[in-house]
Amino acid sequence: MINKLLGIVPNASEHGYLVDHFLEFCHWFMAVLFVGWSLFFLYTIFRFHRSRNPKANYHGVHSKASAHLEFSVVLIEAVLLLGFGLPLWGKRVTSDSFPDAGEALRVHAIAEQFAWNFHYPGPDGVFGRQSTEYIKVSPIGLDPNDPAGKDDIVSKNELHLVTHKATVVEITSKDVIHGFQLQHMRISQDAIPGSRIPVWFRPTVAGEYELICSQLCGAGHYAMKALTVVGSQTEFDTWMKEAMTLQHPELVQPAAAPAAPAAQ
Amino acid sequence: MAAITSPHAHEGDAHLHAHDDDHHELGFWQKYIFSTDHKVIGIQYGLTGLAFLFFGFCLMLVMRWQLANPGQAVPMIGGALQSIFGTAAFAASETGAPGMLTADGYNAFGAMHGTIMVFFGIVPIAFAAFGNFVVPLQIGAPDMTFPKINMASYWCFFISCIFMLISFFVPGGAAKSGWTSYPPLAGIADSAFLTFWNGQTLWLTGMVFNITASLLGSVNFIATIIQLRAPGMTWMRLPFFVWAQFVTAFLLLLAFPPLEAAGIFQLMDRVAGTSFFMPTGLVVNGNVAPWAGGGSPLLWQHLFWFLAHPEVYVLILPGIGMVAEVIANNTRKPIYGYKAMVGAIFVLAFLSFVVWAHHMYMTGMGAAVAAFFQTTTIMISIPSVILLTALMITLWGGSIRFTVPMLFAAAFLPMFGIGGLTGIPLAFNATDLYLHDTYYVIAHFHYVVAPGTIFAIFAGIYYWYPKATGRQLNELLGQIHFFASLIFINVLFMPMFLQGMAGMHRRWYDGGAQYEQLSKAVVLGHTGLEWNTVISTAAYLLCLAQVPFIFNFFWSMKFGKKIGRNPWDSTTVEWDAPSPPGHGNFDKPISVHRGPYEYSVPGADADFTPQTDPPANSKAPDQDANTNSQSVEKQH
Amino acid sequence: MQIPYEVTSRPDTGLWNAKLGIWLFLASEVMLFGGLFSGYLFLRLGAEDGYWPHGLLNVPIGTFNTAVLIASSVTIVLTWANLKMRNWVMAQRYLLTTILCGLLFLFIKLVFEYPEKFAHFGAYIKKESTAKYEAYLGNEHARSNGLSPRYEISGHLEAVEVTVAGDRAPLATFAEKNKLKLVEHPAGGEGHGANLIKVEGLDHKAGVSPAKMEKMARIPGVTIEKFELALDPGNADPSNPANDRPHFWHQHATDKIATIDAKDVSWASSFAPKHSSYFAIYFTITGLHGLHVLGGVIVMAYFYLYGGKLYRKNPEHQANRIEVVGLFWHFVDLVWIFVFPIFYLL
Amino acid sequence: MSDSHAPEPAHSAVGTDATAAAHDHSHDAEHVAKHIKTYLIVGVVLIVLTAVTVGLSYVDFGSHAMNWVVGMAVATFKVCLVGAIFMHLKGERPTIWRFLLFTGIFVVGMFLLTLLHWYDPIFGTQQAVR
Ligand code: HEA
Ligand code: HEA
Ligand code: CUA
Ligand SMILES: [Cu+2]
Repeated sequence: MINKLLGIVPNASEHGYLVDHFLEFCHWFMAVLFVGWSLFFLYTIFRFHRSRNPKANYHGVHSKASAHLEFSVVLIEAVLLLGFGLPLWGKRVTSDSFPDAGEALRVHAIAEQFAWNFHYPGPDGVFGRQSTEYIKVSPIGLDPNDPAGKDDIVSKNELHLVTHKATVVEITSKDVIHGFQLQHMRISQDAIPGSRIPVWFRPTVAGEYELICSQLCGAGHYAMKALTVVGSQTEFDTWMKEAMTLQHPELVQPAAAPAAPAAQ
Repeated sequence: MAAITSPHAHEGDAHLHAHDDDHHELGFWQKYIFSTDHKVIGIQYGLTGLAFLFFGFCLMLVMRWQLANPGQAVPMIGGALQSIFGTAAFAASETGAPGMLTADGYNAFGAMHGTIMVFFGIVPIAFAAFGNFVVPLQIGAPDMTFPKINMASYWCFFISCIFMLISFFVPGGAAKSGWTSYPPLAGIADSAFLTFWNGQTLWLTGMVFNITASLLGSVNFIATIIQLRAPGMTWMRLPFFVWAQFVTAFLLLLAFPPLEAAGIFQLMDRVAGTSFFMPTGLVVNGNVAPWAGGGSPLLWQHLFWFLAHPEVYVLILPGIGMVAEVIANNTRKPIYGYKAMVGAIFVLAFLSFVVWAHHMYMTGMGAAVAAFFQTTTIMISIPSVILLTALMITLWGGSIRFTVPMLFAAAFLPMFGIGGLTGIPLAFNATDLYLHDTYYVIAHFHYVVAPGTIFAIFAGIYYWYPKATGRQLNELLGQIHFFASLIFINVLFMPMFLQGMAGMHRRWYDGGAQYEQLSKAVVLGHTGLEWNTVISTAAYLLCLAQVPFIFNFFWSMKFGKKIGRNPWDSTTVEWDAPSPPGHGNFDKPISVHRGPYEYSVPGADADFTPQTDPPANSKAPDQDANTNSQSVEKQH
Repeated sequence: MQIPYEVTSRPDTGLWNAKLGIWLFLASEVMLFGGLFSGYLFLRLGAEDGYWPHGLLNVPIGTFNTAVLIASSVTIVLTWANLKMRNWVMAQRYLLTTILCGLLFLFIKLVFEYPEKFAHFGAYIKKESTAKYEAYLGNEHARSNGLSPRYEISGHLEAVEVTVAGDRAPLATFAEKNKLKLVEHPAGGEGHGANLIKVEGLDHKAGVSPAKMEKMARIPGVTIEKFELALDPGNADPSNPANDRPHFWHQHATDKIATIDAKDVSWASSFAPKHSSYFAIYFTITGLHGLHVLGGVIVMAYFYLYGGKLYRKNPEHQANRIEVVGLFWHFVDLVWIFVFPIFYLL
Repeated sequence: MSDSHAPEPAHSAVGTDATAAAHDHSHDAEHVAKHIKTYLIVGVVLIVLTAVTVGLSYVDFGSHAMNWVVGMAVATFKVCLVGAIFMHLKGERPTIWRFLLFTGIFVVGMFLLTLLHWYDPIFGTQQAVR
């Protein structure tokens, strides 16, 4: 409720509602504290204004109320931490939380100044080898001699996903640190050059979303976004096929061959 | 000066030290510029800091124009800005008007706003200026322990200021990788320009000087507080402000050096071509980058945040200290839970060294490490709650007089409350992944530093100005300044929470015009984008609200109401010195007989009993000083 | 005005000001070097197997320098003791010895250690090309003996072979200016036709200094194709078990020449800071340590030259000053005690 | 010890630094003279330990990590000697010990936490291409 009031963007992933609930909880907790404290504060500065209370009380408050209050703050924070904070993150990053290799759609996201490259393994399901040697040949340095890479798809600033299908995105960067943030999916992970870090989620709502670069990466940072298209498996397959025709016409069934020149 | 007997007369060595410089007037240079007097140095720090605070604000005003009106030239002063900062920062807009902030210019201004506000504005004022001016007076010392090092500290700081300022005018402009200077971005930034003569390298060099200045200062502060307390000034009789400064000095002393190390690493990366922060296989602009590789960009982040988290408490603790002084004085009663508060700041300081990675939640942190940092981060909010609660309960039963310092100090409480509370959703990994690097974070920390620390600083300025100048600031102008600032600063920062929730990210040159989702989300009748205009307008008005203050500040130096030693009927020792205090501070020996906040002592004649009043004249208990000091020696 | 407790101790804390001050300063120095050492650990543990070199520094010289610093630590504490006993002449002698030890330390570093590194050359072989250079890397041997793989070939850069696109004149001028010899490649060079030029030093001993090589590579049109190195013993005879562990005595480059294709190299340079994380952190830490030594020497020299006046007035004050600079000096020694094993030995 | 009272009478009587020093001095000098031998012995021990460190680094302790541990153990011992004897930490005032203790904790914390982060990444994180 508070979240809505504050204008949170709608959630479109399976785990996202957990994050939202948690955030909601935090906001209620903060609101209660703040309102309580403010009422006390306003009453006090009114009641003990010099004109109403000319002589201060040297001994001040003796009640234990503040200790109780502090204790309950500690308690609620402990609940937030142990009940939500720790388990939620555990469910995002540990080995048993990740979807099985066979089940998931796997994508590599390779950031650069100022664009996102997405790398799909293609029909064989194996990612081709990458090396900086081939960086002039392919934007992600795909090794042209590696058979596994012959059918790989590379798309720029366009990420296609399937509803209700677990997705693992492995995120890295070619140059500086970028941030992979899909706010509707409640997903965020820095793209750090030198390491390849996986995140996983399961989109639930079909639609088009904006992928935000969440780390300052230079002059073009503000405009470094990518389109995320979430659709059904068939829609995804159609797109995949189109991409295949464009990028690897030689691999596409002869039947489709006449279409290829038109597409180019 | 001959008449002024040091409180430590038994220590003075007539043969060695009774130098003639006490008898004849020092020259202008030694008195005002290269002075070793802590009060002069404090004022130097203060004026430099205020100037930078204002400068940092002006940078932000230009940026706010761009955020609200992307792509439009800054009106009126656009041409001037262009000729001052060059066309790299200010290009012509589409309509041809000169002075449109460029993306690089925006990033440079943003990075410098952060750097200047934190390291050249707040720390010099809240820590160095007030610490220098007030602490020795409050503990009854004649000066700092190392006056020459104190002077060196200021001049080191001054050099760092020069570096930062000239960096605006070198090819490519000032540093533009955020105040956090994350490599590899910072490592490759400006590398097309001369090795030394570029924004990022000058930033690093400036920071190394700034850090050195802070280290010299903090050694001095700690030594002064330990060694130069007047007779009878036991640990538990220290005003809370002194405690806050003591702890702050330790934070600076121990947290800054790792950043210095990191700064040296980054300088090596830029100047000697090393790859401390450069991983293997970097590709920049389609070319393999000229580094051997093998480094790690995360190393910088660890070393940076190892400083920068304690640094945020450096920003707030002196503020809380000043607020405590002002509140005690204006409620006319002792601070509630003094000992708990002292304990709380020690816990806060200790914990602040082990929470830094909460700024790095999105760097790929596993469950165990994340659990550790989430837990410590939540734990650190508890001492803050204790501090704020104690200050609020102090109000209860008081006889509150709303002088201008008190207005600012009172407003500090809820403002810091908002800032602190919104730190909580950031403290959890799972919620931070939604909020990270959005304007929610921007609003969070501005609430603690702007209406938080800046208000505390204003409270401090209005409170101690009479001691420094012998004159009081004008009340009416002060009230105008307060109410206008309070209103506009809230209109300025409150909508940022909404923007953040709606997905508006920080460091966006066009204020999010690129993003559909931001213009889709309507909050309280405005889209995320439209709030930009509201915020920017509030920022200009906030600037306007400072005019009465700036006028008051200079006008009152000459024409303010003259006051005596103790205009606020205060208990602490600094009010026993003349206003302004002379060289050597006190004109009579100081000895302390009671705690810092003996206001409205039952049975006393006045509603305040100064710490220096001998016990015979009052029925105030000369508390069990011996046991007191012993227990502190042990616990601290 | 007089600051209290400059010379005598404050009764309740038992400290005089400068002593407290220097210890606070040292605490911050601990954090500074702590930051540097944590950088070292981070880089070292993060380094891939085979990318952290061993035995590249000169151990006997390092050991000697360690002993020099330890000796100076003894002499500075004796300076202080003699001042306490009011024995000015002896104190001055010890102080002078300390200063000389400090200078000797710096001299050795700057004359025998650093320059040697800038003259040496090493090339990291790309992982996929290591098999080609097995004769120099000996990874078979390493694997069967459970040792880390080797990717670097190092030695004395004798010559480089370059190709020039277009005008050769700039290269010729460069060679003349830098005392280099251009030799047309005898065999014409496979795949490069007659275009391959060999650049040599005027004599065998000089070779091509790595710095000159880098400058040459920046001449427009010039591409480095091959490096010819006189190999270090470890690369000359990599499967000899005697070369499995670093040697105590410094080993000179052998006469065995290896030719390495530039396209197989991922990174090549002199042993300058930019060469690898190892040299980066080595030069940074030892450089900063050296600056501390220099700072200590300057302060001690000041006390040596101008301390007499203060001593006559208040000997205790002078003893305190020496104690303070002594504490700093011991700290510098203490840092070196860690630096020495982690860079030279382990 | 208490600092709550104005200067203790005994001290005030001493008067000046110079005389105070003189007073301390005779007592101090004897004290110091006794230590000179210790300093020399420690110096020799340190040099011997340096040789030992060098020697040990050529001994195979089974793994490189073990050599590390041994080397660091000797170095730490040397550092303790320097600290305790040369820097008079043995018997130093508690004030100094206290903040050195915290400094130590923070340094160790910085080492450990930084490394922990390095060794506890999100499941499946790899180093990218070399
Ligand atoms: C003075 C500065 C200051 C202070 C005190 C704090 C205090 C806190 N901060 Fe904040 N923080 C910053 C300055 C500060 N911060 C800055 C500058 C950044 C961004 C840096 C950057 O990325 O550029 C940041 C960022 C930041 C992040 C990273 C967010 C991100 O990048 O994604 C996190 C995450 O945990 C965080 C948490 C906290 C917490 C838990 C506290 C806690 O200590 C707060 C505890 C306080 C309370 C819980 C309030 C208690 C009091 C009351 C409730 C009384 C109420 C009174 C009335 C109503 C009258 N902060
Ligand atoms: C202490 C720190 C501090 C302070 C006080 C402020 C104060 C303000 N800040 Fe900022 N800010 C930062 C630290 C601070 N900031 C940091 C660290 C960042 C991140 C940078 C980055 O991304 O790297 C940031 C970023 C930041 C942004 C985000 C930019 C972006 O991400 O694109 C914005 C946007 O509105 C902003 C606005 C403001 C405003 C309007 C104020 C106002 O509150 C200013 C109010 C100022 C005054 C009221 C000045 C009063 C002074 C005087 C009156 C002087 C008088 C002089 C004499 C008497 C001589 N700040
Ligand atoms: Cu990429 Cu910001
Ligand atoms: Cu923080």
